[in-house]
Amino acid sequence: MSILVGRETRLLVQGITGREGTFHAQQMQAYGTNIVAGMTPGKGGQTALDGTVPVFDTCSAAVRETGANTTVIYVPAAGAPDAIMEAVGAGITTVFCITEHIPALDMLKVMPVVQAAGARLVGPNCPGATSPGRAKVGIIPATIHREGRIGVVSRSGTLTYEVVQALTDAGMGQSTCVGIGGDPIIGSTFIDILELFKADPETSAIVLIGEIGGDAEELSALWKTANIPDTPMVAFIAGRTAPPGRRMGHAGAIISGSGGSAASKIAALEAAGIHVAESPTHIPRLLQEIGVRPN
Amino acid sequence: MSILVGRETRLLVQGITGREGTFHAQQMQAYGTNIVAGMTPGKGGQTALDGTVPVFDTCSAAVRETGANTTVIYVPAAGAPDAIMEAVGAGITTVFCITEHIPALDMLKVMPVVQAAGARLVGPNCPGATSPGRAKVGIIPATIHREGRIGVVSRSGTLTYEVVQALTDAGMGQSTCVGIGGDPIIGSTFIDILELFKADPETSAIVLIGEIGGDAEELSALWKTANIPDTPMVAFIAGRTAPPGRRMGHAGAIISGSGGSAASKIAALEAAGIHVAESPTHIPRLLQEIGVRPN
Amino acid sequence: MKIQEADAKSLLAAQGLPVPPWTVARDPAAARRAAERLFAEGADAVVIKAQVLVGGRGKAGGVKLAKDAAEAEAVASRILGMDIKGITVVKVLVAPAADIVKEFYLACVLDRAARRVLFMGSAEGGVEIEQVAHSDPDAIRTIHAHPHLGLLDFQARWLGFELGLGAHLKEFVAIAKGLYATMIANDADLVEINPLAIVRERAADGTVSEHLQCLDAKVTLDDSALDRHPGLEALRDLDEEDPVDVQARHEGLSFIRLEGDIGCMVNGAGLAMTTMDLVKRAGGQPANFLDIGGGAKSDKVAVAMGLILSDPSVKAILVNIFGGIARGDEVARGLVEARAEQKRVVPLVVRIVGTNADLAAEVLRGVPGIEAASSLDDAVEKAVAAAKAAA
Amino acid sequence: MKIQEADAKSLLAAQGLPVPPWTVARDPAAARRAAERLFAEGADAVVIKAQVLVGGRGKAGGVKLAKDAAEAEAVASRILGMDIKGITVVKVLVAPAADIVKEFYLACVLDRAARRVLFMGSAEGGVEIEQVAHSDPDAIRTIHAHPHLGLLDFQARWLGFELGLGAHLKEFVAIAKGLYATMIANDADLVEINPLAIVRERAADGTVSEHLQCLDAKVTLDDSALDRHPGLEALRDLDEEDPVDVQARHEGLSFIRLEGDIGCMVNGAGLAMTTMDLVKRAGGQPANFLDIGGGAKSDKVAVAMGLILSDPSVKAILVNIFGGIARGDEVARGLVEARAEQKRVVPLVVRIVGTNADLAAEVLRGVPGIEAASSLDDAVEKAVAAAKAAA
Repeated sequence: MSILVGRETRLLVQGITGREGTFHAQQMQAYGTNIVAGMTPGKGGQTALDGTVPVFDTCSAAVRETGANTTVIYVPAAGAPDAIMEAVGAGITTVFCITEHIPALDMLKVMPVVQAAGARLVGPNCPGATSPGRAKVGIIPATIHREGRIGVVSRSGTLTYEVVQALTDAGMGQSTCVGIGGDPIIGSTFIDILELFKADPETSAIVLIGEIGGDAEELSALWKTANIPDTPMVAFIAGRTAPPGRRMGHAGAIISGSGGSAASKIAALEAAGIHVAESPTHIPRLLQEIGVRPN
Repeated sequence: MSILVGRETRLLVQGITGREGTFHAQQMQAYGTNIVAGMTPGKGGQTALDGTVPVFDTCSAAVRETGANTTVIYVPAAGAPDAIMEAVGAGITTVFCITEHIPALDMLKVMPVVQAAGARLVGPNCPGATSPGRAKVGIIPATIHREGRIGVVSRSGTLTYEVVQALTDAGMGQSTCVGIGGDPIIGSTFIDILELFKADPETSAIVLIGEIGGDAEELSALWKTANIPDTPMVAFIAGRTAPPGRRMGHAGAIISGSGGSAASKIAALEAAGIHVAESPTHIPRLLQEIGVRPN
Repeated sequence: MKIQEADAKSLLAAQGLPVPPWTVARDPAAARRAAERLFAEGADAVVIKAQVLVGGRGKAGGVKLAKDAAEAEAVASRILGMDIKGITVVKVLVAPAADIVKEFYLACVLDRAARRVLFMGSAEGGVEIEQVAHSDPDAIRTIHAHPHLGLLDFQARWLGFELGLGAHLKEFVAIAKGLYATMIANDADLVEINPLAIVRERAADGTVSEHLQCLDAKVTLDDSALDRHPGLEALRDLDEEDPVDVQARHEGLSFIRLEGDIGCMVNGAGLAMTTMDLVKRAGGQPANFLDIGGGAKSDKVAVAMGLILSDPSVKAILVNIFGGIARGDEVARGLVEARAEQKRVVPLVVRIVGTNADLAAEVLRGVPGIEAASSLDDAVEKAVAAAKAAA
Repeated sequence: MKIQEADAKSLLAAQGLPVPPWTVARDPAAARRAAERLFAEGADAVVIKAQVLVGGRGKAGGVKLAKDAAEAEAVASRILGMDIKGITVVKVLVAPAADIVKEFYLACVLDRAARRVLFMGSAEGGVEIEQVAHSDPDAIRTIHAHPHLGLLDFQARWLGFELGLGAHLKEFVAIAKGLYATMIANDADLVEINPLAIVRERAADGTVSEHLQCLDAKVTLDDSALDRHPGLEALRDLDEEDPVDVQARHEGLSFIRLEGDIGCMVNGAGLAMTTMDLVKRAGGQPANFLDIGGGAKSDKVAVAMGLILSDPSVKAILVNIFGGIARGDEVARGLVEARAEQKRVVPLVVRIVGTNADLAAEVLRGVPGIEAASSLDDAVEKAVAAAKAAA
């Protein structure tokens, strides 16, 4: 098993002929991800990745011809909302949108279309997901992973790499690592991913990497108490020292009034019995303290 | 039992303070329909029907205060789409829209909102529904009915009355009589209503009254064969002699090209074993021929 | 409401769609002047097209090319006055003849069953879509617009690729979205471009390029929405409308003149059609379809009677009213008033049931020339007999 | 992006919302002239409001009434130059003082969790909504706009009735829908009117009437959407922006100046925050938040270094790069280039891991003044120590 991506993933790459799309498609394929199709309007009939992957003009043609069930989107912000809707319209059920700087109101319009199609969107502005040893979709570096049973979910990009590297260095492998993105409007929340981990028999502990802004961490804490009280879980929150009212890079990372502060999040997580690490490098030790062993 | 309306109906009347709304609310109440609330923005706090029915400014207040579960809309075309969305937004699950001349593109926008709310819309531009002896919602004259076991569904208004009167005159009572309306875009199709009749233990025969235009009768014939092959069913189709390309009153009643002709509908119905009457007055006799007895 | 090609083109052009220039001419001299302008602007030929609201004008000889202005005048004078399916041609459209590389069909239409706007495209343009649907259904590609977001970019691209318009994709996407915009802006039921064509254009410097152009257009408007588009009422072509239809519309009556001799006055569209059907079944010929609507008052009934009697072939009138919202006594009073005022007296068979039918019977009792009928079948038989007797 | 009250009012007025007239004055004389015009037009008093992008200007004394033009000038000269939460007031808004009957709060805002636009209204206007949320949460009424159809009429009516605005319902519905239109037209994250007020107006003939007016407005724009609204970039208030922030934005860097002495250069917002947090935890004080972004090239790194060093309080710099899209050697080269060009030399602690970390190590090997660090904790400790040593 694993969640979101795995051996059953048949991946379409939207924007495969662009600079980003080409580079990351190579990386994903090299990792062993089963890339079955690329898509760029007007480049249908060409091939990508040294002739191994057919390119289509439309998602529906790509799905029809290759049975793609998952897509990853590397198209610019102006076209990304349409790309998401095209993917779900073609019957793709798992969509990763890597694109950043998509206007929030565009995402408000896209979400009901995704939901009506019964699809799952991860992102936008997310690094994707890797199930170590199985498949990697997105832009997470391949080298940081180790196969194992810890599920990692994060709103961040490089901070996730830092944490995953720390886990791997400590011999603590991962089932799946998921970056959900730092934008205000995202397709999958912490809780959406936690639900998947709950249902995954190969995930036995969870690391949640949050940051200031919004209340996703607080809601996750409540959800953990109600749904997976016995699952070992450790968290990290970035932005303990961030000043209020300033957007810390991510559009979502802003403390407004009393809402969204690291203190509020840490208090909620600890109240749910989730240990909160003070540094990413402390996470492996905290996991060991609650009984999670290296593998 | 019965379908759509009955003793369990708790009716809200939207536009109760208008001329049409007042008149028909009186008629419905006189029939025994349980009218629990009226609604007209700006008239909240007043009462209607000689002080027996409270009037509210909003549907949500009406539902909260009275537990209304059904609504009938008598507001002008410009406000009717909004009235439908307000009703379903307030949690009402059965909506009858009597209003005529609602632009079709407005209805296209409204329908997904109705569906997302899990509600059922009958109409617009429909006469409503009566479950004889139980409740009457809409504008169908009270006098034509008789309690019984025949379900009547129709795209028409006065033609329905003609048919129902003929049934009543022949001693053949009805479970529920439903007018779905003659507009091109309507909330409930023949098949939607047939499904309800199928599930209603008190409906044992069905009369379907169609007319030229569209393919609803053809689809109903196919549905009957697949779903209720043994239910006695008689049909009538108006417009056998209508010239092609002219709109016969109803916006939906138009033969375009080879589509929508009475001949096509009659052929499909007969192929499904449904007898098609040549005159409304023949319907009782055809019903008796297939074993439906007066009650 | 149907509108003429020229008006349809105006609506498309207003949404930014590429429509070649055109002029409407009501006489051959005006057609000649229009042609002269087009030849002066570099046209190699012009096309003269009858402006009628019925299909099949090409087959009927209502669309012709002309190589010079004199020929344009001659062609126009042949087309003007022509009868096409009962309509006399009173105006022609004059446009440059396009150098067509390939023709396509593109339309958006209200899809009742799906409750969506349906886009239909075909690489077999220039012919009736019903014909393509019959001979080669697979040639028609369809997609539903999103009910709230409209035709999405990817849907437009998909349709373009399916039609083999990959080389003109950007133009095609703009046109397809423009079709939807035209539909929404005007509350249309149908917006059709046939043909949508790749045309070859030679620039002043001699370079040749290919573009998509909307060479013919058909738009049907939603009558229920005309109120909120006051400007569109002006596009109603009174040239082709029976003055009786115009009057009926102004009175809020739904009236269609037919070929027979039995005038029909009914409340409700379904019942009105049924009454016509029964007249025919009984061996009579209905002279009209007439739905006087739900809450018809006596004055409306009198107007309706006038409309029916304006047709000299009417030999008898059948009134069939099932009172619901409509009150029988109101209708009866209207009939008596109308009878009192009318010049021409034809037999009147009246059947009124439902709300206030008893009061109606009282009003009608003893009025000369009015024959009461009990049942619908009875009324139809009496009307048919009366018409035959009067013939 | 935050914009000033006056600009927010312009955006509202462009959507047809009722906003009283205003003038922005950058000196007391201009404020006096604006006040003179308003008094000539019949104002009984004017209000002078500091234009700053921080909240709480009222409490800080930045909003005052004036009864005549001379007082307006005096008030303006007191407010101009005032320091409000670290911002020096350089302009004031002059508007007629309204005769307020009752104040309300109305806003639409992006609701992340619900993925909808949330409308919030309260009959307790004129105060901070957070305060109302704390003291009397039931006083705030909320409703989500439809994600595709926007704020529906019935939703606007509902909100109006809930706020007790039944007597002004039509006005309220227009304003609420105008708020949504303002949000959509400008890709705003927040459109707030506080207070929305019933104001009493005396007409020339002495009759008194009551209307709704938008007396104050706050709009926040979505930075990700500024590209498609070229006109809105002009609303960015450079008066209140640190020139370093402006430069960072032009370079596509996410930079926030803080109070400390340890400059931070990190790739990724979450990791940049974490680095700051760890510096503080180790006893140091970060001088900035700086995210150089995903695919930073060497020239961008050099610019980032310049930004950090433009702050004279910076005593040491911590570079923390986790190569993914970013390639470690590119960053390393940028650091070496920057070091070569910079005038001021401060200790540089560098930790580069991930993609091409080995190449980066080679580039940095032997460059003077650069201290390599292996782990994040190690890098932070070294940077804090370096800053303390330099202090």
